[in-house]
Amino acid sequence: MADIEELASRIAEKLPELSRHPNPVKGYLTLKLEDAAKLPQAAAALKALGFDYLEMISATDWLGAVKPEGYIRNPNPIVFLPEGATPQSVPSATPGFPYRPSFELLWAFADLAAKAWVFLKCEVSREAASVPSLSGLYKGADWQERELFDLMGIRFEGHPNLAKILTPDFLVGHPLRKDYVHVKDRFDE
Amino acid sequence: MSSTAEKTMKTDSMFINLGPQHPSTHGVLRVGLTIEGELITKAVPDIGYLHRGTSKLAEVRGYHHCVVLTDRWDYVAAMPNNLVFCLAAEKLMEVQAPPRAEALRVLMCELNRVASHLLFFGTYGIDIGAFTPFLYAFREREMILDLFEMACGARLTYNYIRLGGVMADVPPEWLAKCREFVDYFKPRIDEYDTLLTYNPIFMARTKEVGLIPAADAVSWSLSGANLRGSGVCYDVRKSDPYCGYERYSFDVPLGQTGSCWDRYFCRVQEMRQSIRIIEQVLGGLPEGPTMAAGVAKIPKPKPGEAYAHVEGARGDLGIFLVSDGQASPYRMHVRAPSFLNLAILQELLVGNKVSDVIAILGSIDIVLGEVDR
Amino acid sequence: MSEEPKPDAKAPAAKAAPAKKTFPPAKFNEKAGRLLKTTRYWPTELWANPWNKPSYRRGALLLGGIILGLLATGAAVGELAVWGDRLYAWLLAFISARGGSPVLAQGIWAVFKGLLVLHVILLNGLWAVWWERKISAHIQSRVGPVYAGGFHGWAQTICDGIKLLLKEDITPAASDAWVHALAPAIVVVPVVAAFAPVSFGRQLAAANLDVGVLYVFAMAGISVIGIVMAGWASGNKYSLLGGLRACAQLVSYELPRGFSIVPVLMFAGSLNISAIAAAQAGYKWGFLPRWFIFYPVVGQLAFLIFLIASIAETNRTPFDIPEAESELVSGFHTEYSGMKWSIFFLSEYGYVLLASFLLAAFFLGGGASPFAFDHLIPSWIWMLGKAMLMMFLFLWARWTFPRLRADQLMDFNWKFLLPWSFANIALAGVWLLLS
Amino acid sequence: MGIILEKLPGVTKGLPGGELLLTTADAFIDFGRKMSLWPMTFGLACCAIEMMGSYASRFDFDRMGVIPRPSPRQADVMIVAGTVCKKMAEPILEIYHQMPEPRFVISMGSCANCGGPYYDSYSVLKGVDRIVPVDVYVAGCPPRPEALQFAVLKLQDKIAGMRAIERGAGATLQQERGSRDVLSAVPNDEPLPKPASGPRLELR
Repeated sequence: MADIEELASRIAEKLPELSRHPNPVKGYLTLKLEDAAKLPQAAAALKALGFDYLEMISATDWLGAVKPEGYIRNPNPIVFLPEGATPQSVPSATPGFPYRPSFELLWAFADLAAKAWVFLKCEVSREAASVPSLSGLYKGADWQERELFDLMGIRFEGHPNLAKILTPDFLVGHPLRKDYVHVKDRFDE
Repeated sequence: MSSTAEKTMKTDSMFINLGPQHPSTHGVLRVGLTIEGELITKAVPDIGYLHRGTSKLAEVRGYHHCVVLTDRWDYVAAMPNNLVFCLAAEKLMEVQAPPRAEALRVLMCELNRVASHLLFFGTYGIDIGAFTPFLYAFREREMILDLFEMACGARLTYNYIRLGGVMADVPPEWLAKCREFVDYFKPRIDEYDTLLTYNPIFMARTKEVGLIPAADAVSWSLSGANLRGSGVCYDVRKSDPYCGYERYSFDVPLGQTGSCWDRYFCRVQEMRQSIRIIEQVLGGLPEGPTMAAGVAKIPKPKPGEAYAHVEGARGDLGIFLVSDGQASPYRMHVRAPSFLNLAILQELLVGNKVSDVIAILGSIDIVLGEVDR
Repeated sequence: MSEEPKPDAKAPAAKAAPAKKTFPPAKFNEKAGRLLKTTRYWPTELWANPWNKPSYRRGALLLGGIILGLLATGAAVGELAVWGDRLYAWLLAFISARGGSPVLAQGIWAVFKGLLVLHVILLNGLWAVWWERKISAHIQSRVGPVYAGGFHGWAQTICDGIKLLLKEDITPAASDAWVHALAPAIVVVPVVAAFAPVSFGRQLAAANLDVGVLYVFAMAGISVIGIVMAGWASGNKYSLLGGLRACAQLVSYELPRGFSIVPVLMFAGSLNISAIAAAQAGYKWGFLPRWFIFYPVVGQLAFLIFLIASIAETNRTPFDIPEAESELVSGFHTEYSGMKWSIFFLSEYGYVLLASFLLAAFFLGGGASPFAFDHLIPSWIWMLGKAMLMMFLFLWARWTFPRLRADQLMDFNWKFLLPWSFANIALAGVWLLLS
Repeated sequence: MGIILEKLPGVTKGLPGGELLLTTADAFIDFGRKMSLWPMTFGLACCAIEMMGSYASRFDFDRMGVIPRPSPRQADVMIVAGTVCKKMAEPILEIYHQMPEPRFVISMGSCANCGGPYYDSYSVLKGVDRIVPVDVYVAGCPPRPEALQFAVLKLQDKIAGMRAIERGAGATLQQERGSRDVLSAVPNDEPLPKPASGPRLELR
């Protein structure tokens, strides 16, 4: 693996608008993209630098603790617990943690020859979240963006076929959103 | 042809629905094929028939419980799944597994890689029409499963690699047993070569079929033997070593043209390399504890984000884990190699024949549990 | 996880901390010595040489006993043709004693022979399926059917038959019902009819046709119509593809199959199957049988081409693209259930048997014994043995080779088999000129 | 059910000794059925690997006459091996309807029994018995091949007690209900609903 600082300086030469993210992915170079609209340019520049492998696209919903209504709960899970065990329940919010109504998108690019990875983070608003699609630049983005659209409801502008991919047609909502509430369908009781 | 005949006769493309229940879609994949005669003009994979929502479930499970969920993504090779989650969680928790645990992790992952490639070898034989290699591969695979069973009690969903180490040390006679397996298995790979690899019919079916150029393979974010079959050298064990893989000497087999046969051959060669690694680990297994001290029963790592990836049996398996200080991961994203490898299918199938669909699909070696998660 | 700090956090500590449950350390059964029973699961030393297994030796003894018993029975019974002649003579005498005409006797005799041939095919279905399952199992280091019937699962196919007979018969809504029902019949009737001139031993054939070879090929060619009908009428795209593939394949492979036996016909000078078998009687240099397969180059080439084309004609791996299991689900019989489906299966094994008997008659001397000194074992035993050997070749190939693709199959036929079968005819001519 | 089983009992019962004949025939039929249970080549998830394992060399399902058939038309048993997701529920139901009577269902593994580790997941069907009648449940995650084989033995026991002729064509509840109208979760005549969120994937 290439050295992070050296890599950071190399990228900063070409892409001065990207700053080091204050909250990096541990052990990897993490850059911050302020404006989502500039993503295609940044990605193209990274690709020109040799980062031609799109490792991953991910997103985090920073709304807060997950809603228990998003799960189909067992009617009485306590009965299965051994004596003295703490009943497991849906996590609550951590006090003092900066929750905010936004999605943080994460792109991981890799330079296979130089064995270098760079992560790109960008925060978009939760309302009508939309970022430009990378599927023209990296074909591997095609399904990953569809997955994020299906599970989190983030629209990727310019994607050729932004359709549901994993969840069934009758599923209402985007399950990985923190405020997802499950709507009963015909297979639930 | 007369003009009336031209008016009355027309050719029409046919739509074939392959799956979700089909003998050789390796699970519940569905592909919509539009064909002209036997030639494919459009292919649309439809996935999600095994979408179990593990990313969502992980948000209410504790870190230890999440390891159970990871077993069931790539159920053919569950050890790397366990490993990658544990590595990511250990990064968050700032825990380092002791050397013996690391060596055992490597050992188990390599054994599991062999088991997984054996399954691929067998099912690929069935896809091409040869039934017998499947049975031979399973004979040897059962021996590996026996070893796993000795070590952790399960045959398929191990939950052996835990946060901070491994579940338990291997039983005293396990190492001898493993050596016996290695000695038995090495000549078997040559047997497979004579049985299937160099069979003229098999080569005719798989060479020059499903070619993926190196540039395409990189652009589609392929990984594992699919990428290496195209001649791109990318193996996480070499590029981003974990668990002390840099200490072991092994080669990364590469293909030439990116055909189905190259991908197949890479996997068969990888079995040899895995056996090499296993021998090295068995030769120098360090003594000591198998579990790091200070792993909480209910871990609550500090807020942060971690990404870990390992070379799973199907490629670059990564996990992006976010913690907000609670006892459950705030967000778990899986970079599933099968999911990304499968995406190329829509482009790769076009222009091939119906028979080749199975050859290409088989050579990509997907596990639907990992595709849909 | 919500862990609210409990109001009385100190209360549990006060409560005489409950004895911490500790599991006893894992103990291995020292008597057995291991968690895993090595001798049972990994008998690697026995795999290296299975003859060390007592069960192997027992099995070999048993097999030898069965074969010897069969041979002894054959030696005691003698030539079946003689018995047939006696039976017919008795029938003739019986009927003429009661004032019936000899035509009646001939009619009854023909029906009797027809029934016999029919039962050959039916019994062959029972036998061949069991045998295939056993052989495939042993090739794949399994054991195959064991429990049905007790002794090596001998009743397995009978059970399958009972079950299939009583299965629901489904006619899919999208199907062409009449064609769907008619297709199995069209596939199976020709195979029964094709057995008429086939020689089962010296002078042992249901009909002694002078154009036997032509007749057999003509009959065997009909079944492709049934397969295409089945593929079309099922209303299933996989079936349709399978039917079309079958049509292309069967029609193409008819050619090399037909041309490959032209040398045999040239050597024998007859189209009568019994006559062809009889033409191979005698021994060269006193020990080498004058079978056509031993004719240098010509015989072996013809044998190989005929064998390969026959495997293709019977839709078996490596040429099973019409029913390619991993591609077309079950090909043309995807939508057939119960007895209709088993009729397809029956006819497939009937064709295998037909090809085996033809191979034995054309190339392996029919009922002739391979040993010059053997005068004891009757011809029908030899014929059956050779046919079963040929059938074993079919099964062996099926469980060993991968499947060809449709276009490679055609290439192989038109660019390899057919030219070589022509060349073989020329070679046979040269051979005839020289000798 | 074939025509034989529908017409035969009525005809035979009128004959002298017909009852005895029927009982014998029952034993015969049950023997045939139980010794030749052909499952469909159909795996859903992890359990499918163990199911493959039970066909393979060490466990060898063929010993008890179990060979896989790729087409549901020729299968007797549906082994639901793995997690049944809601998206897969309709195909499973369709496959079940395509199988000829008498047909049996083995629910293999915790997921197919009750949802298993995904008991609270939004996309997993909590037990395949919500859509098809199940004959034998196998516990385990995944069950070992021996467990699956034991399930087949249990199913054989069940079939051996069926007495199809004596008790009429439908011996089990499932068969008395008739083959084609088992509870259907999917109304067939309804048009496909519009996807709740996001466009549907067009396959053509």
